[in-house]
Amino acid sequence: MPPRIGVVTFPGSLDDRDAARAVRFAGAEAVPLWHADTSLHDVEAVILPGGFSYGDYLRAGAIARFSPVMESVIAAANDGLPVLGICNGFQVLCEAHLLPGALQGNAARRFVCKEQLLRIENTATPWTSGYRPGQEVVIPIKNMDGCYVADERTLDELESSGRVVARYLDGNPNGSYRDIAGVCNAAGNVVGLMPHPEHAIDALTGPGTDGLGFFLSFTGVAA
Amino acid sequence: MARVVVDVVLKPEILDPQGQAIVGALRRLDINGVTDVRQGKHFELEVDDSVDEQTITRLADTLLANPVIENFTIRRG
Amino acid sequence: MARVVVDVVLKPEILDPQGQAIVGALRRLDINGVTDVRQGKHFELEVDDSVDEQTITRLADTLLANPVIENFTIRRG
Amino acid sequence: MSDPNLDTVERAARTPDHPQPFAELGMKDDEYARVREILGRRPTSSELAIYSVMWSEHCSYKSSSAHLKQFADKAPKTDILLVGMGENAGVVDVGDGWAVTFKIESHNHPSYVEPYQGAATGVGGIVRDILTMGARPVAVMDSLRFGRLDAPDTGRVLPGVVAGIGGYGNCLGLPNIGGEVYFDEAYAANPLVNALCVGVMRTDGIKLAKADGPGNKVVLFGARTGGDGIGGASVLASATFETEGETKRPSVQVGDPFAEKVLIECCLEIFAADLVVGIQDLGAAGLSCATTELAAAGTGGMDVDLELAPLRDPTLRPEEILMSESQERMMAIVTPEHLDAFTAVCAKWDVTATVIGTVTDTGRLRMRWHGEQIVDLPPRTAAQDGPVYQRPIERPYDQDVINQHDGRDLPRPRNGEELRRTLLQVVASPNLADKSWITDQYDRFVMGNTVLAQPEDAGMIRLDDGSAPTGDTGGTVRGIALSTDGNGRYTRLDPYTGARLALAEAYRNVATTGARPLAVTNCLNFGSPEDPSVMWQFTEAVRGLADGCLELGVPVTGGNVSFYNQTGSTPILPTPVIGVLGVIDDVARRTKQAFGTDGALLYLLGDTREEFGGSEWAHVVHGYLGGLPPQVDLDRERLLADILINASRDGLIDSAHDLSEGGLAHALVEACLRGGAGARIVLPEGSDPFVALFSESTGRAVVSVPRSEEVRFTDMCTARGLPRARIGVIDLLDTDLDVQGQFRVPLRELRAAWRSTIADRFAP
Ligand SMILES: Nc1ncnc2c1ncn2[C@@H]1O[C@H](COP(=O)(O)OP(=O)(O)O)[C@@H](O)[C@H]1O
Ligand SMILES: [Mg+2]
Repeated sequence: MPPRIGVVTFPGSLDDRDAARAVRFAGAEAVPLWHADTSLHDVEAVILPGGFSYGDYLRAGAIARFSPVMESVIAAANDGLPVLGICNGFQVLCEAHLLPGALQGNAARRFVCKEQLLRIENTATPWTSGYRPGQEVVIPIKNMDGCYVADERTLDELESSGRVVARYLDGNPNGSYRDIAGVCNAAGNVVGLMPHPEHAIDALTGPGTDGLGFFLSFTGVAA
Repeated sequence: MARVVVDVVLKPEILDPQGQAIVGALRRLDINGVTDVRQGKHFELEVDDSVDEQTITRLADTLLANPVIENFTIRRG
Repeated sequence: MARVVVDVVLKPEILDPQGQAIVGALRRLDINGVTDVRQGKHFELEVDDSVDEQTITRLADTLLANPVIENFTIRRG
Repeated sequence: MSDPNLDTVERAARTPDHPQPFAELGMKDDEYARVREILGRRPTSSELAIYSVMWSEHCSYKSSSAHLKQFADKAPKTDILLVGMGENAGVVDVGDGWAVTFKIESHNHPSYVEPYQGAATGVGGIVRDILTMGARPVAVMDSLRFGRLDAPDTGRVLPGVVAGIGGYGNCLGLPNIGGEVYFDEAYAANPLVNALCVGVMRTDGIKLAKADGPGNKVVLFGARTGGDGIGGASVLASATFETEGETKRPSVQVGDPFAEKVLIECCLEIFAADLVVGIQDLGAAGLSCATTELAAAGTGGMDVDLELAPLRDPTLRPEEILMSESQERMMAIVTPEHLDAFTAVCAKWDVTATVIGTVTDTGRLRMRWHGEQIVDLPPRTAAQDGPVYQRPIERPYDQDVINQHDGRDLPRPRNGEELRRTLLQVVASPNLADKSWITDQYDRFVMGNTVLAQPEDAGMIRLDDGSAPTGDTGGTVRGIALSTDGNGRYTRLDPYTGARLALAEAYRNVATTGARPLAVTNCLNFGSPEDPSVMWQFTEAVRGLADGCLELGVPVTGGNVSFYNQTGSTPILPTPVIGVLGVIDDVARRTKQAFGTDGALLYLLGDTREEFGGSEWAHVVHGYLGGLPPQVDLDRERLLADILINASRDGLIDSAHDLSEGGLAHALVEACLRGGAGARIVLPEGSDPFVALFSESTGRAVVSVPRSEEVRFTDMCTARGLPRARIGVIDLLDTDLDVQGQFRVPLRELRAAWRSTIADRFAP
C-alpha cells in the first residue's frame, strides 16, 4: 500500500497536476482534494499546490484560506498531519496563520521565473529528511508575490529554532527577508516553500531532479 | 512637512475582478449585507509644505493613477 | 445603504518596495519635496444599514487586511 | 411596459426616414443601403449595431478575404487537416489519436492605448478561440514589435505589455514557450502584440461553432456583460487613431484571468461529458458575432430574449449589450436533455450560465427585449455575406529606389579587431540581445510538459493530458514544437520574399529542434488597406506565403489580419508573423541549442552568400535599410530540415542552432553562452571573414557532431547533397570564442554585451 498524499485543488490552482505527478514519481498515491469538500479522505499528508487561487485577488492566498477544505487542513495540521505548501500553498499557509510571516509582492515588482539555487537548512521535517544538511539544489521559482516578510523578532526566532527550511543562494529572486525561501512551523510538520520542487523531478521538463527529494522524503518515511 | 493622502479607484464602468472576488468570499465568511466592494489603491505621501496642489495633482495623474481606467482623490491631512 | 471606506496600510516596520519605487520615479520626473511614499489598499464597501461596526471590523481584520503585516482604518462616508 | 426609446422592428418599418448613425459606426453609405435592401426596411438600432460590427474590417475581412482565398486555393494536398480555415482555429492530426489546434491573433491598438489590459485581453481572446475547438490550451507564445528601445514611449508600452501577457497567461497556468521581440522606429505609435495559443485534444473531441437542432437551448455562460470596449474592435479596426481621433479608441476592456481559468476547467468538464451541440467564444463583436455565426453555421435560425443576458451594468441598452466586448464569456448550444447536467457543471465551477434563447429553423435571427421585437434578420447576411472589397493596388513609388540602394558601399570591418568590435555591437543590438528581462516574467514550467522554451529555437511541449502514465514514467512520448517568426525589414524590401523568409525561418526553427513541420498559422500586420501601396505589400505577402506553404507542403490552418497599423499616412513595416507547428515522435530525442559536448565538431550546414540587405548589421551599425532581402530556396530548407530531423532521431548531433539575424557570428555566440562553452572556429578556406560571420543567407544551421558520429553524419549530408563545412570544435574548458586568425573574445565580455542592453533599459 503506497502512502496516500492529498493534493488540494482550489479554483485557480495551477500546479496541482504537477504536484500529483511528483507524488506518483515518488511512489505515493496522489489523492485529489476539492476546495469545497471538507473531507481529507484520510490521506497521510496534504500538499497545497502552486497557482493563483481565486486569482490571488486581494492578497495571494487570502481567499483560498477560507475554503471549506482548509478548515480540515488547519485542524489536521495542528494535530501533526504533514502539510507542504508550495508557492501559492505557502501563501495560503501564512494567511491561515499555520506559518509565521507573510508573502509580499516581489521587490522588483515583476513576476519572476527562473532556475534558482537553494540551500536546504532544515532536514528534520517530513518533507526534507531525504536531503543532506546544507545540500545545495536547483529548483525553479516562479511567482509574483514571493517576498517573505516578518518582523525582526519572528525572524530571529525562526533562525534560532532552525525553522528556516531553505534559503536562496547566489541572488535573492524576490527580496525575501534574510533570503528565506521556506519555513516550517514549530512542530516541523507544516512546511511552506516558495520554489517549485514539483517542477524539478525530471530532467526532460525541468532543470533536473533535485526537487524529487521533497516527495521522497515523505514517502521514504511513510513507506 | 505635511501628510497627503491619494486614493485611486477604478472608474465605475471598469470591471473590478478583485472587488468581485471579495464579495464572493464574504459569503463564505457568512458576512451578509455587504452588497458591493470596489478595491483601489491608497497612497500616503510625506511632502514639504513647499509642494503645491498642482504638483501633487500632476504626480497623482502621471504616477499614482492610470487615467485611462482610474480616478483619484487627494486629501490633505 | 451606506458607503464604508477601509484603508489598509503596511505596518511601519515592513518595507514597501512599491512606495520606494514611486519615490525613485519622482526624482526621474524631477518632482521634489516628496520625502516618502507608502502604498496601501483602499476599499469602498456598499453596506446595508443593518451591518454594524463589529461586523465591518471583523471583515477588515480577517479578510481585507492581513494583521501580520498590515494595519487598517475604517471610515463611514 | 413598452419602452419609448426602444427601436423596434415595427417602429423601423413605420419610420423609414429616421436618420441613423451608420457613418459614426464606421459603415459606408453603400453598406448601409445594402442592409436596408436585405431587410426591406431600415434596420433597427440593434440590427444596425449587429451589421456594423459584423461588417467591420475586423470581423468581415472585407479588404483581405479576396486575397486570403489563396491559402485554400493553393493548399497542399494533405490528410492531416481535421478542421481547415474558417473555424475559430484549424485542427491538425499529429498521430496517436492526438489533435492539435493553434492560432495567432493580434491585439495591437488596444495594447498601445492601455498596454497591460490590451495585451492581457489579447491572450485571453486567443485562448478562448482554442478552447472553443474542444481543446485544452497547453501553451502560449507572444510576438512583439515596439518602437526604438530608447524611445520614451517604449518605456511605457513594453513593460505594460509584457506584464499583461505574463499576468494573464501565468494566471491561466499556460506555459509561455516562445515568441519574438523586435524594435524599430516604424512601430513607435503602433506596437504589434500578437499572441499565439496551442491546444490539445483527442481527435474525436473536436467541437464546432454551429447552432444545430431546432428546440436546442442557447446558453450564455461565464462573465456578466458590461460596457467594455463597446464598438471597440470593430470601430478601431475600421479607422486609424489620427483620422478619427479619440472617439475611435476603445473604452478599455479589463481582463479577469481567474474567471477565464475557471471557465476553461468548466468547459473541459462539459466537453468531457459531451454536453454541447456547438460552442462559440465571445470575442470582438461579442453577442452579435456569437449569435449570428452560430445560427448561420447551423440550422439557420435562433430566437433570443436579450434581456435575459446577465449584466454587470444594468443601465446597458440592447444595442450596447450586442456590441459589448466583455471578456471571459462563451455561448453554447445545449439539448434540453443535457441542460441540467450542463448547469450542474457550471455551478460546480461557480460559473454563471443563463439560457437566453432557442435554436429555430426559421432562417431568421430574432431578438426580443422585454417582449418587443428588436432584431429580425437572416444571420448569414451578417456573418457570412458581408461586403468584399477589391481595394486598389499599387507598387510603392519608392520601391525601386529602396531596392537599388543596396548599401554595397557601407563601410565594413577590415581586420580582426574591427570584426571583434562589430560582433560586440551586433550581439548587443536590441533585436538580438538577451530577452530574459522579458521572458523571465513568463511561467515556462507550469503543466510540467515543457520540453523546450525560450531561448531555444522553437518551443516544445510533451503531449500528455496528465492522466497518461507516459507522462509519469517519462517514457517515449510524442511532442509538438512551435516557432513564430517575422521580419518587417525584409518584408519592406520585398513583401513576397519577406513572407517566404518568415515562413522559412519558422519552419527551420521547428526542424532545428528535431520536429517535423506540419502546419502554419499567421498574423498579417499591415497599414491601411485604403492605401494602394499598403495593399500591394499585403497582396504580395499573401501570395508569397501561399506559394511557400504549397512548396513546403504545410497548409495554412488559420490566422488573423490586422490593418490600419499606421500613424497619419505612415504605415508600419509590413509585418507578416508566421507560426509553424511541428511534431516529434519522441521528445527525449529533441535537439537543444547549447554547445555542451567537449571536443564535438562544429559543422555549418548550407550555403553562405554575400547577403546584407535588411540585415541586422546594416540596421544596428549603419541604421540602414535598402537593397534586397536574402534569397529563399524552399527546397533547400526542406532538405536542411530532413537532415536536422534525421540527425536528431539517430543521435548524430548534440546541438543545433538555426542561423538568422546576425548570421553565423550571432548563432555561435548564442550557442556558446547557452552552454557556457568556448569554441575554436576556423572560417572556411578563402571565405571573406565578414561575409562568413555576418551574412544572413537562409537555409543554414550550425550543429555540433560528436567525433564518434562524424562519418555517419557527413555521409548523410553527402548522400542527400547538403553542403556542409567543418568550421571548428567545442572546447568546454576554453572561456573564449576564438575565431582563429581573426580575433578572440571572452564569453564573459560577450555575455555582458548581450545581457545588458534590455535589462539596463528597464532597470530598476
Ligand atoms: N516575447 C517573447 N516571448 C517568449 N519568448 C520570446 C519572446 N521574444 C523572444 N523569445 C525567444 O527568444 C529566443 C530568440 O528569439 P529570436 O531571436 O526571434 O529567435 P530566432 O531568431 O531563432 O527565431 C527564441 O527562443 C524566442 O522564442
Ligand atoms: Mg526570429
